[in-house]
Amino acid sequence: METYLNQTGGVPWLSLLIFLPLIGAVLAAITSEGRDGRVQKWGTFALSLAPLGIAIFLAATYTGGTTDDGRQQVYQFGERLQWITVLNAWYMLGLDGISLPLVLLTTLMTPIAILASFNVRELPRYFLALILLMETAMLGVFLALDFILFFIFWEVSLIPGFFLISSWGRAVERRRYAAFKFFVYTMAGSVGMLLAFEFFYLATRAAGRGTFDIVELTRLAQGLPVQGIQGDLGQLVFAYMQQLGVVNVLGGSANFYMGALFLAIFVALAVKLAVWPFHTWLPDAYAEAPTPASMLIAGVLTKMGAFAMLRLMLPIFPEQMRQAAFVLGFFAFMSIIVGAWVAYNIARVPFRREGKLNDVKRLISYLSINHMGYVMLAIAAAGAETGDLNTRAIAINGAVMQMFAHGLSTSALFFLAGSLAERTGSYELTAFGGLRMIAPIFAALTGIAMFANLGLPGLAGFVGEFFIFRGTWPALTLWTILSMLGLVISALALLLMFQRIFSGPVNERLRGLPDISLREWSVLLPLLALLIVFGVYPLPLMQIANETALAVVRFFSGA
Amino acid sequence: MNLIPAGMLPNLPYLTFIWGVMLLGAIIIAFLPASAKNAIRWTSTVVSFISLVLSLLVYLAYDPNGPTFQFVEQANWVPAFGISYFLGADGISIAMLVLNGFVIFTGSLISWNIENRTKEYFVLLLILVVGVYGVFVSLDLFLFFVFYELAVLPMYLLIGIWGSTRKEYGAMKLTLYLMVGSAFIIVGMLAVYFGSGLRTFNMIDLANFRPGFTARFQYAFFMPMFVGFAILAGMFPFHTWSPTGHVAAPTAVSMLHAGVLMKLGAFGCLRAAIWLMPEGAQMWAPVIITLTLLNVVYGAYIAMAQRDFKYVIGYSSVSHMGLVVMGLAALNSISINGAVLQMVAHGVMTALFFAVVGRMIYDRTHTRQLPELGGLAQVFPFAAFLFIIGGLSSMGMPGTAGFYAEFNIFMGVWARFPLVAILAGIAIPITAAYILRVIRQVFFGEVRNPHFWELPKLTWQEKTSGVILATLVILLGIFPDLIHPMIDSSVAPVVQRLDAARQTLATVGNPVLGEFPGLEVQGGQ
Amino acid sequence: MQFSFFPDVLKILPELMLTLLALMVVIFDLFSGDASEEQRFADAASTTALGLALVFILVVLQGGYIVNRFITPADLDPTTGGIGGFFSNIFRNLQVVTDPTPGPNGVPGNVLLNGAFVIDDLTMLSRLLFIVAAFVTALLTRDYASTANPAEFFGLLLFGTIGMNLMAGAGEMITAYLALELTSVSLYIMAGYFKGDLRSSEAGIKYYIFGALSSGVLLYGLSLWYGYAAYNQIENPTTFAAVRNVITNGGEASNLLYVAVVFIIAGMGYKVAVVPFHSWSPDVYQGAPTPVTAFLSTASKTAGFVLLYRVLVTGFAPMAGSAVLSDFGGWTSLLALIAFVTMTYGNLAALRQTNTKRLLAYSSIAHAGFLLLGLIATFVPGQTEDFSQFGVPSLLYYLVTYTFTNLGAFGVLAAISRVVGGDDLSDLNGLYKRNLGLAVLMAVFVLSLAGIPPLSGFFAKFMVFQAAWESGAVWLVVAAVLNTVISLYFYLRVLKHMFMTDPSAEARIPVPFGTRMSLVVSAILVLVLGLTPSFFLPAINAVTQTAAR
Amino acid sequence: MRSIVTAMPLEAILTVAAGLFCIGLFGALSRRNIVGILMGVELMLNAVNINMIAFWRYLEPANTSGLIFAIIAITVAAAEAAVGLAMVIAVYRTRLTINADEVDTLRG
Repeated sequence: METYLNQTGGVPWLSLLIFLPLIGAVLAAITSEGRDGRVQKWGTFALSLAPLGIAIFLAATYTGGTTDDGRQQVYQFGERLQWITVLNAWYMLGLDGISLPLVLLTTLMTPIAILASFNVRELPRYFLALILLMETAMLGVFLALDFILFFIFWEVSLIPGFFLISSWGRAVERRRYAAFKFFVYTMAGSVGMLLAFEFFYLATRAAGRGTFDIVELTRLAQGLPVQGIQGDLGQLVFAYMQQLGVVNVLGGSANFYMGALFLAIFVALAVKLAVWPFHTWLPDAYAEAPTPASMLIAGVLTKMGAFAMLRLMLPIFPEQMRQAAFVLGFFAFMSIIVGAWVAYNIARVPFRREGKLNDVKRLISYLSINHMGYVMLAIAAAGAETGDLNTRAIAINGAVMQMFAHGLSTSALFFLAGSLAERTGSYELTAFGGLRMIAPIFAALTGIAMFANLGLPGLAGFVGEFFIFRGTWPALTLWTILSMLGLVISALALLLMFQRIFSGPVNERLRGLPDISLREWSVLLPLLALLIVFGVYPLPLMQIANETALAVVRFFSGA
Repeated sequence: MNLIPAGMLPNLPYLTFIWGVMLLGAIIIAFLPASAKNAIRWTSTVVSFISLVLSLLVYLAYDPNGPTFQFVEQANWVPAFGISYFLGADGISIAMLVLNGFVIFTGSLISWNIENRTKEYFVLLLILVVGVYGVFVSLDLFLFFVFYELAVLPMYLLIGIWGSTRKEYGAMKLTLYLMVGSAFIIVGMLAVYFGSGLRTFNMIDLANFRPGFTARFQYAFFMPMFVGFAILAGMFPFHTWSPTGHVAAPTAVSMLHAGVLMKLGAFGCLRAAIWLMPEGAQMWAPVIITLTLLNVVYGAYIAMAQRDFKYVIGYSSVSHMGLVVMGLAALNSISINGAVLQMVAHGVMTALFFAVVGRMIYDRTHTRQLPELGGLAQVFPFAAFLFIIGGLSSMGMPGTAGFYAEFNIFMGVWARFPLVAILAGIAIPITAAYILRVIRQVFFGEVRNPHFWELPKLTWQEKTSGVILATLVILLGIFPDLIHPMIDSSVAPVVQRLDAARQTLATVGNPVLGEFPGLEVQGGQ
Repeated sequence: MQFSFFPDVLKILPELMLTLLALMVVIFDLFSGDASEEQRFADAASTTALGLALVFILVVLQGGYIVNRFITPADLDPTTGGIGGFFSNIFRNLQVVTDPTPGPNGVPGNVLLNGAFVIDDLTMLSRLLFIVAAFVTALLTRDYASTANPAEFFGLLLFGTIGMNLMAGAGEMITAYLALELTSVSLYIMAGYFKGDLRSSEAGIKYYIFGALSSGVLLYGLSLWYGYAAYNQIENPTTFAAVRNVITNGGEASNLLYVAVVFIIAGMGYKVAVVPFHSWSPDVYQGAPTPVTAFLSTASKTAGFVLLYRVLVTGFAPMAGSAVLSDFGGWTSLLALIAFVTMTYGNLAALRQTNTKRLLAYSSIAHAGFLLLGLIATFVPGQTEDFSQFGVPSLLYYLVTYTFTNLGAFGVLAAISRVVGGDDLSDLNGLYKRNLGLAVLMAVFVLSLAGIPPLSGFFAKFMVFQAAWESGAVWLVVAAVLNTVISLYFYLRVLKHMFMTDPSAEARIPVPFGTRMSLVVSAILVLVLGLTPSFFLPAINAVTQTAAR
Repeated sequence: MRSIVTAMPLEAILTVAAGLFCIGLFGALSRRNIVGILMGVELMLNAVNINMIAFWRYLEPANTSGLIFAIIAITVAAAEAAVGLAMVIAVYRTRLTINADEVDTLRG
């Protein structure tokens, strides 16, 4: 029956992938800190290369594949162990085309973030341990196929985020507030998802065998056969509601209850993805986080939301997605416009108010919201009714690509902003000017990252955005057209930012700043190189994602 | 777990040994000279360790597929009144035994710094534990009650003598509240004794006799019994003793109290009230669950407003124990499982909390006011680490024991009182908020007081107990299978009775509130 | 009038021995020559204690507590000869085997003097209690303080004991009255014995005034009762059982009887200090010398309860009624109301006491309320001849427990005030530092009074509740249970003063050997009674079996 | 001979006794002087004695119980009064008062 999980008989690669960083984290935390934690720094860096190696190996040997007439993607390198017998929860991992690019991104970003944290002076061993812990959590989310397991990693990812922000962030008072908001906000959001899955469990339990298996739940939702449980997920939910007597009180249909559950899960994921209007935690968190943490959180952590939409929402609630696509498109559009507009204003209006408003990192954060809006738009389009199979698959491909590219470019931008602040001690846009003259290479690299971010053709960002718009056009034409505006505004925002920092009269205080250092090179080089490589030749990544995307989409069409 | 197959263990009265060894310890200490403080401490630690090992042994040898109650010991005590010395353990008791074993062992270690009247302290502590162990394994209601009282009373002296901050008030309030509870319990016991016509306190007989208690009887006497125990579990509105008591109590006592003693209440609710009077439970469930909802949300909310470190933890206990009772009151298999799991989880994590707050922080800094603390993570990184682990469990972070338990409770409550589950969900972010606030104020930021740097380092006893408890928090969160199947197998018969009672009640009708459609749903087992 | 001299004398042998002992104590003192007052005091106390111990053994043997339980009939077979046979004859001759067949007036057990005195298990058990109480009191007094005319004090103690024994066995009005007066007069004098002490003489006079008043009331009740009996023209009209039989055999229960029972309860109510006849007790308890208080609060109260039991259960059984709320009527409901008021008042009043003896006095009042529960529960409601399984045993068990516990508590106080000179709660401050053992003993007694398991006080309360519940007085049980909680507050306050406050002086409090022994023995009994009630229950249950017929 | 039994109903005697009892009780409760209280008590006891004798004489003159009861009550009352007066003297010696209100060191 479990043909969709291709179990590895031999090496548990995925477990290794997940737990190697955890081991590293423990080692880093418990070993004594030598001279400014050099041992830990190099050690964790070296160790973080191992998951990268494994990820590359997995990518290279990944074969894909589908069953059930192509409607069910096969998870490769699967592992399945009995875990919680009473609740029938399993330790179940698997890799598919959607998770593989994100796994690659995570394992890639981690060593880079570690490199970026070489200049952390306060208790570097804990800092590094938290970075590695975060990697574990994120990989776990991408690879888990059982809801409880998934949820554990999902929530655990908050812990390192919280401590990184609250203990190593910028201004003492604001960073605490930001961390607090980040944590409570996302945690409160998850409650709905938890309740929803508990409900699925209860419903399937009433139908024979309770399950937390994500794949089984998606199969049930698709009407694919699952051992021991009869019927369609929506019907099971409705039947259970009837059994409880809720239907007598509230009335409604299967669709109604599935809609409620959909809503609960959507809120959880939207908070994580920072979709308007659930985005308010994000600018605070990003802006206050220390640079390496910003890189990881912006680069990977928020992608968990989009990933979960692809993994949970699309397959489990096809009907609801279809109905809500337009509204979701609206949310996406609002994210795009609001993100871009706020960013633009930050760049445009100098001295507007003392404090946070004209802050480089806030600007980049709002642009993140904007970019995640595209991903959201793509997902909404993939769920929409109109449009043929391929267009929707293209939208998903675009989303995956966008996530990957945005992860690279935004973390490059954050890193550059951090380096800048390190030199000048300020994130204020107005504190700079004419830096191009003083640090030309720095300016050039910032330019590349910036253009990749705003989606200049030839850079990876473009590929993602192109596929997204290509995919969303038929289904959500209105929002696609309106969202194009966002492209313009965000481009303006970035360009203005570039101008304020690098052009104009040279700020005398900045004279004599060093140009880019070797360490900064080592961080930026892989990021920018990959942005260019995938901008020019996105095929390997696309191929991986495509097959899964098609399978996901086939669910909807029932083909 | 049944890792030790039947027949491998010699047939001995293990359950008696478990509490007996503690009593023996108390007696030995009573005969040691008061000046031999280290000998006293070691004695206490060693006997606690022996009892821990014994309870682990029982845990390993328990066969979930065997009869519900194993390791049964039965002897006449007062046959004229149907009172017997009747011990037996099911999965729930064993989970509690092991929990208690760990908490008292670590509590012994944590009490190492008691210099004032060491001997009396340990004697009382061990007597208290005798009572706690006894309750968990008693199958005779009278014996149950005797042990119960034995566990409650030493608290008075322990808090009153070795406590801090309005200790006499706290001790008195606690004792009187719990005694009010006992009064209810006595009424319930007598009712059961005469109501059954059996003239016996044997709980198994009382549970299984035919035709069983009438619905009217259960309607009248379920509540006294339940509330009597629930007071100890800190049920709203009888919870106010708990924060004051916790604040006043010395560390190890807080650990034991919040960690184990409050569970006695919940355990009693399950064993004496729900098990014996399932129909009564079904009738009163909506009322109880509404009260516990207040517990959970109000407790969390009040915890948020506290400035005293221990008060935060105290109110958080109220909130978490509210979840336990809520799980019990939802009366289905998942929720009761969850309640038992939460007892264990909360026991471990709250013991950890108090070990950190009371022993590692308060005993050194002599202040528990949040604004006066700060930056302690730099001074005591290990304490901060432990507290964070506990805090994560408390806020229900997945991967910790607290999450798994709450997960079950919410799922169970969801299946029967969806509205309550949703409303109680509010407490989750509130909990996260106050725990994070405490972590931030106490452990992070600038070191508020330079004299903190001169405080003594953590001792090995503190570290050991901290590590043990923190490990348990994580271990139980990641491998709930360690205890869950065992608990599940023992909850099943209770739930069977409850379901049957629900069937009966459907024909009789619920005299309490009639049908309560908004709150309770019909299905959901 | 059948009177067979030898067997009957044997049956009241303990009383005779006690009389002899009292005379001995007094006479020996006359020949003490020029010994110091302390010496005389100690001698008298020792003689008394020794004598009481011997009488105790005698009663134990007579009661069959040893012979019936631990020696099988085979051991006692005289034909087997040897030592066993030799002693068995002695045992046999001494032992008062409870006669299972009812006596001439339907009274169970061995009835002497036409029903004037009853020897059944209740009498035997009460005798034991009184003798132990007197023994402990003697030991405590020996260590307490000496006074002029020491021998008379112990003489009075012994006469008081004799009076109590007679009270316990009284089957007839005149005996009851005489026994009561014998007890009371001895106790009046004992309470005021320390003439130099203002409080002592004040306590004496107060006790006397209230006592005299109450015996007047009681006597008036008895006279009416007698009038009823006389009206019905029965043989032995003053015997309880005879009067009872009139009604049982179809006689009419006239209103006169109801008036009589109210007066009797009122008169006896003074004796056992129940509200509203309690007001003497705190003053007397506080003022009297502590060992006397111990004796007063235990033996005297027990005797009062046993007599009340005899009068009400034997004499007024058909008018028992019930304490069930919906079915009020009869003396049971009157007692139920009194019980409720008594325990509530006693406990509430005890809350604000600052003097330990006063506190214990109020606690004694409250305990009288609990004891009444046992009395109320004698009958299964509606069936006056059907004795409850729990009623009498619970009453007796409570009395036994209460006696030992209160003796202990007052004993500790005596030991403390001997050194400290006062008995306020603040005098207990920091007792743990001054004498840990004493503090622990006091804690045991106080907690037993509070009813904390596994001490016997708990079991006693539980049995009383059980009994009352069975008789249907659920409301009373609930009230009593809640009262227990209230009482805990002041009991814990005693603990607080002993363990949680700093002492005002550091000096160790020495405890003389006699006091120590009696306290330790009491404490052990309190614990053992609580842990293994089964061991004592057969003796107590035997009482029901006889009384039930 | 017109015996007393026919001349006067039992009820009349009982009423007199009851009245006497009440007067005694009232006196005992209301008097402040201890000797006065004792006198009240004596009145009560005498009321009892009248009762006893009346019952005996009217209802069972053949028996002796009532008579004996009364005699014993008188005897005991005398003994009791002796003890009481002795104690009054003891109090008077230390306090120079026999007013019950002033004997009040024991309060609480």
